[in-house]
Amino acid sequence: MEKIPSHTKKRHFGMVIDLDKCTGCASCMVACYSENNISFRDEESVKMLSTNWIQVFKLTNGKPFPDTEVCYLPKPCMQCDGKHFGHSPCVSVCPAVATDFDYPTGIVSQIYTRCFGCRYCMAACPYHARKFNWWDPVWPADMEKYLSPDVSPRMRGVVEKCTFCYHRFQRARQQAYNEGRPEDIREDEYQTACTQACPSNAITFGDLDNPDHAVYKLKNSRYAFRLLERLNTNPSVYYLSTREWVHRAADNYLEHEQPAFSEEQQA
Amino acid sequence: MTTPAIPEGVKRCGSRQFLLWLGVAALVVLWGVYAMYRIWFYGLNQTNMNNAYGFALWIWADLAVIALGGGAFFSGFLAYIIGLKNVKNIINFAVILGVVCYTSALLILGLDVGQPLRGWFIFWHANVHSMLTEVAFCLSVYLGVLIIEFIPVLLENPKIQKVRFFHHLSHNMHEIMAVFAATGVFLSFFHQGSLGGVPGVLYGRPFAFREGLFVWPWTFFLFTWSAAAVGPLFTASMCRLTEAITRKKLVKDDVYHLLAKISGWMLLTYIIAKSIDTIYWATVTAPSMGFALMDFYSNNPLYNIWILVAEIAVCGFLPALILITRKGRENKKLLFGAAILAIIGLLINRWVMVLQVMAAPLMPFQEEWFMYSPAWTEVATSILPIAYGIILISLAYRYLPLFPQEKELNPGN
Amino acid sequence: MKIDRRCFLSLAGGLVAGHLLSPVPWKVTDDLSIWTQNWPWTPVPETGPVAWKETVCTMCPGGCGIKVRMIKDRVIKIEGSEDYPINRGSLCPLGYSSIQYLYGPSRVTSPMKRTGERGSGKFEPVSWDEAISEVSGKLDALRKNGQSHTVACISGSDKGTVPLLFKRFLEAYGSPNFIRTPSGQDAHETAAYLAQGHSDKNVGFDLENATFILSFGCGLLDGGGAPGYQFSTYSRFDRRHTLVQVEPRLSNTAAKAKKWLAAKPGTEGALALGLARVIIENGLYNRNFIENHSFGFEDWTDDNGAIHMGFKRMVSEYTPSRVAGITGLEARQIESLARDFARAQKPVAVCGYNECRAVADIDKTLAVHALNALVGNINQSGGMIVFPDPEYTVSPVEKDRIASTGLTKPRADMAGTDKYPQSRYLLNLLPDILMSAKESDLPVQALLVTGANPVYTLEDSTTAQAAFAKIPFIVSFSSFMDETAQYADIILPDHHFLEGYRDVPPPEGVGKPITGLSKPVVSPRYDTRNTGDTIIDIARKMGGSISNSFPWDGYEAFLKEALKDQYRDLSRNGYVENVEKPAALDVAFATDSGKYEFYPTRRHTTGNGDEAKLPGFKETDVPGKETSGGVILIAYKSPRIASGAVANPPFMTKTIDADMLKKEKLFIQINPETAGKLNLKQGDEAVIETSAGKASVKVDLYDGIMPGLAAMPAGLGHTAYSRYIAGKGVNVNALLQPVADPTYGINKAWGIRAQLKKA
Amino acid sequence: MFPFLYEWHWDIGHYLFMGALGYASAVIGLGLVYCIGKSIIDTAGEDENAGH
Repeated sequence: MEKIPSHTKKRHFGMVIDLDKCTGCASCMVACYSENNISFRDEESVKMLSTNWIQVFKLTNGKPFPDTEVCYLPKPCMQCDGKHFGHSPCVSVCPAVATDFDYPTGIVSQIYTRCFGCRYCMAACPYHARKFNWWDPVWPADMEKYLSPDVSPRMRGVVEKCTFCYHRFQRARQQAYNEGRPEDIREDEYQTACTQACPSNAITFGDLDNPDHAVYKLKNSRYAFRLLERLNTNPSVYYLSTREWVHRAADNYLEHEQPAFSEEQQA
Repeated sequence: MTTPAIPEGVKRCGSRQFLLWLGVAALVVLWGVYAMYRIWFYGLNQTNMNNAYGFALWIWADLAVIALGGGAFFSGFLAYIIGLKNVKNIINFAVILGVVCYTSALLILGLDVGQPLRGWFIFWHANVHSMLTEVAFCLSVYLGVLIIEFIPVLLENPKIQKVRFFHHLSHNMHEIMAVFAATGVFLSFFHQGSLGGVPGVLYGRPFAFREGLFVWPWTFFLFTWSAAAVGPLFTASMCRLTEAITRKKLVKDDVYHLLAKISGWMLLTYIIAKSIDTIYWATVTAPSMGFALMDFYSNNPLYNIWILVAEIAVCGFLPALILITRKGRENKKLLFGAAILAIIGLLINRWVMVLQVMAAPLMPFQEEWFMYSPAWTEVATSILPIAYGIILISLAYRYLPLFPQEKELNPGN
Repeated sequence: MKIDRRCFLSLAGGLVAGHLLSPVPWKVTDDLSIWTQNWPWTPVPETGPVAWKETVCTMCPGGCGIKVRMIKDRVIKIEGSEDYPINRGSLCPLGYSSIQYLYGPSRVTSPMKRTGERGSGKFEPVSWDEAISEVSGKLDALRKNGQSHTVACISGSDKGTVPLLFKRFLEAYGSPNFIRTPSGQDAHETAAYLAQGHSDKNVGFDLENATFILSFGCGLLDGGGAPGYQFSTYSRFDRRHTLVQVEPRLSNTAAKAKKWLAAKPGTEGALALGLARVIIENGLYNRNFIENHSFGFEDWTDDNGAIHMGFKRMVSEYTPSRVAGITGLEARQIESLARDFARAQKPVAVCGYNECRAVADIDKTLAVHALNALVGNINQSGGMIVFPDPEYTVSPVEKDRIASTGLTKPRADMAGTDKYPQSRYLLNLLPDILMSAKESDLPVQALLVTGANPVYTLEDSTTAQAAFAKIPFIVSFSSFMDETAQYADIILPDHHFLEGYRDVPPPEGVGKPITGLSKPVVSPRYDTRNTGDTIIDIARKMGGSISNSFPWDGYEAFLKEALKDQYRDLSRNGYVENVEKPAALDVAFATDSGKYEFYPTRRHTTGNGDEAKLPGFKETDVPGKETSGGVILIAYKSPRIASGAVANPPFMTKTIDADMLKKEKLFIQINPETAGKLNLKQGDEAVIETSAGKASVKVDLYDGIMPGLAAMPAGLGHTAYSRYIAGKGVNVNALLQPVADPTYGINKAWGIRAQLKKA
Repeated sequence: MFPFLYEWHWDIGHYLFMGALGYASAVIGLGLVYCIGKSIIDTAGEDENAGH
């Protein structure tokens, strides 16, 4: 848990996902596999053994036919700020500083060559965002050819997770530096692969603290909420939905409690 | 001139019988070693763990053996710091049990991590904020202390005693054993606590999370306290088991009674604290995160509220009350019945604080509990320490004067 | 010196201490750390200069523009191209994972000759010369025997220059049997012919400019049709846009629709007529269009003086309450939907495309076209657009006597015969025809398969497999070892689309005729050849008039000649829009009346009278025996499963939810109510049996499916390709059975009766 | 673990943790050295005595 270096511009990258738009097509998942060299096996149907940095869930309102409603919910790593800024659930528990909260970007990093696979971070993460390499990754035939040099393939026995495509941030920062504007990374210069891939533009990505970025306004929408907000994990991923049952399905409530958002209030 | 390997004045079984006994245990060890081979060479896919169960049987086994091995530190504390002379009659046995438990814990940790060859990163790149770092450091240094405590006992072997240097070494170590023991107690207090901190700090896991004091969640103190309470009972029970197997009285009853009395009060205070903690957690901590108590005990095939009742009432208050009454602890059946209950209570506590934490679903749209049953590899490697313990204790019992009172209690030899 | 024990011990101790003090332990630890961080079997991707190349994806007919991220000669990533007018940046999961077909174990790496049983996958590599000689020799022998008409070609598309080459080859060779695989186009082409008089035109929907999309079961967001076009349209939706989905199952499209109307399957046509009635009754139709550009709206008198019923009178019987009874919807819902639709700024009603089965309900399709005509949106922005096939300028085919004779023979699939005079392709009939024919006069003696995987995709695939097994000689042009390739005698592998040139004809259903150009971004990785080149080579080898009809040096030369002026724009921009604007209404219709015919006068019918010609609602029979405790099985499309000619790549299979596939078992969706009746619980093992086949499945209870139905996703249950693709779930086509429309021959069955029992 | 490593910070957490750990290790280490040292001296003394 590094202290904030005073000379670096502080950003706080985050995501706003419009659940009213998400069609559940899984383009984000596939684009992420391709972007981040995520391995695959012939058997991927046991989801708790499958490596996905972003996973799209299907939620139903539980009503019988034909009043049933479905909502798709993509779940990347929430890049939690934690109880106090930087005290993410996973970062504080890693015994070997293999995962860290990057103060200049608000992104939770993961160093694969540092991780020795104790999986404490997985126990700490309420979102199951962290995945363990139970197997040696194998790319059959000549599939190693399509691996990207921007993201190192992981080895067996380490934990991996979504990094908000941090390598794209590095690329954008390098570009900005080369063009003589070291601190000025434009909104469109750094976008995650899933954001770009979403064919229905449900994902918006940017600096949550920058009023010029789209996410700044969206996260303050009355339809905005975060997943399991009551755990005080302080996620950097926001969701939008106009449906009350979706808000309710995103957090735990005691019987007498109500989510902050209600359709009646809106109407 | 030959020196007998077996200590003077005690009787041990014949070599053939002894080897047969060791052989049976060795078979179990071999099974475990084969599982170890599978795990180290093929990876953790050989287990039934998954991304929902980063922590599973092994972490439970770790927590359990360390808590039970806590008998060593607490007996040491009583014998060397408080100065209860009577406890010294069982301290050698407590130490060797501790060595077994702690080496087993390290072995299991070595299996559990995905990259054992990088295990030393936990020291080299330590994150001092992580409970696991604290565990790793204190645990390994404390294992050193345990070995130091064990060395003098080892040196008591008649053959080794013949070497003058070792004779002196054993004497000198005995002399300053209190210093080592004190350091051990200090280290133990922290790593037992940190093991409690491991689940307690998980604020993303409402079932495990506890508020606390400074950086330490209440589970920190509860784990230390419960290990101190139950550890000596485990030592006593194992000692009794050794007596039963060897068909010999090895320790006088007043040693058992003393340990039982102390443990009884420790257990009672612990279980009261645990109850207060549970009530506070169930009424304040968990509801603030949107969970009612019964959310953690319903809609699943295994974890129901009776587990909590069993842990606190049946395996907490009941044995505590038996042990604090003279009549209770002086009745052998009640004494060891209570000890076994207390041990079960401790095992349940460590189980739920690891596995139920993983099992409880957090996202309302994922109603299903994550259930898990260990693979044979996990079971084999978790049983391995028991067989290994049997071998080590058998060897120690045969060749070392573990029980100072043995000669006195078995004058016939 | 005597070495006693003490000396030995000191020596040993000294050695240990010495080592510990030396750098050895540190060095070993350091090396260990480096080694565990870089295990030699963990790949380290090579870095290098990055380049982006634009091309067009052909994994499905959707025709999306893509940009390919290259590092040296390696393809690293595929993304949607923002500037491409069809997908405008959107791309489906199949497009993203198409690199897994460029690389990977599914490729056919050289020409192959079968050595084992059909379907066993046993092949031996042969040279191109050898393979082509074998094919041309076989074809030559058939031709010399006067059996040229027994050669057939199955193609995934009949548009574009590669299908053009196959058609040309068959024409020069002397066979009428160019067969397109069944698709949504079949019904639309027929409807466009009947109502508008066009025999060679495409029907598309200008979804991107519509404000109200009424979809009769189109899987617009389920990955069918032109997914990139549909997703990009949806991504630009705002508050002013409305999508209404009519479907018995809460699909991804239905989940995103403003309104989901769960009409009983097979009754969509009745709903369309009910909506038409409300629109007409309330005077909400477009008067200009009806009065000036339509025929048969009102009752009319023919030349003989006979009075015929008009569309208006016909639909007057479809009152909301009656339609409610047919569809299971509420009358109120029907009325309000009709009003909302007719009053919308740019409404469009769509059907037929993007369904996972090519169900050709001609009446339903005509009724939906009529809805569009009523609101006057034909050839209007945001409406139903009819545009011609792309034109190719190539010299006429040189036909010898054998060719001329062969071409006059009836088609093997009976399309265009007296029985089905108005149909163009009827592949769905071919398996039964082959099965009932004697070996000696099998109507197909040799089969060429390109861009299609009929052994897998044809309904009742078990029969299809048996039928194909009878064909003496099969040639596959597939890039991948698919099920049909496994049935082939010779495989002449095509390039992956990232390795060769190919024009991409306008995707079906898209409201603008965009032709794209797929260009090589990498050099071919294996010993493969562009199918265009291969077919030219075969023709050349055959000599004579056939060879003369193929005077080009290769496919690229042919492509340039065929596309003429367009080629320059194509290679520069990557795409070209074939016509600027849809035809004006005055000249848009080629019917006898010159108008849009609500009463399709040309319609070939078996029955007599106005009822048979007008698109009234007729209940379609569901095949199979009706039994108590039975269900009706339907197939559904999932955006995470490629169900077309190309199988699901591993990346997409990885995205499939645990309630759809568990290990090798596929989940069948049923309503909890149905489950109660059948005594089934979530996750139960069950067996589903239809007249076509039987499969073991698991049960998934889903509130979003109509009680009485059971749904299975299309696209799983492959047996070929590689172990990353094969052996997952069940091929729903093996359980379905097509039912031929009596006048058009196309499949009209939307489901099949099935028995679902606990295993 | 050591100040020259990347993740080291001069903060109270490190002072306390590493301080306590160093203290415990030092006690154990010095204790061991004392025992071994004294035992060597004792043994040597014995040999001398025996020599007389």
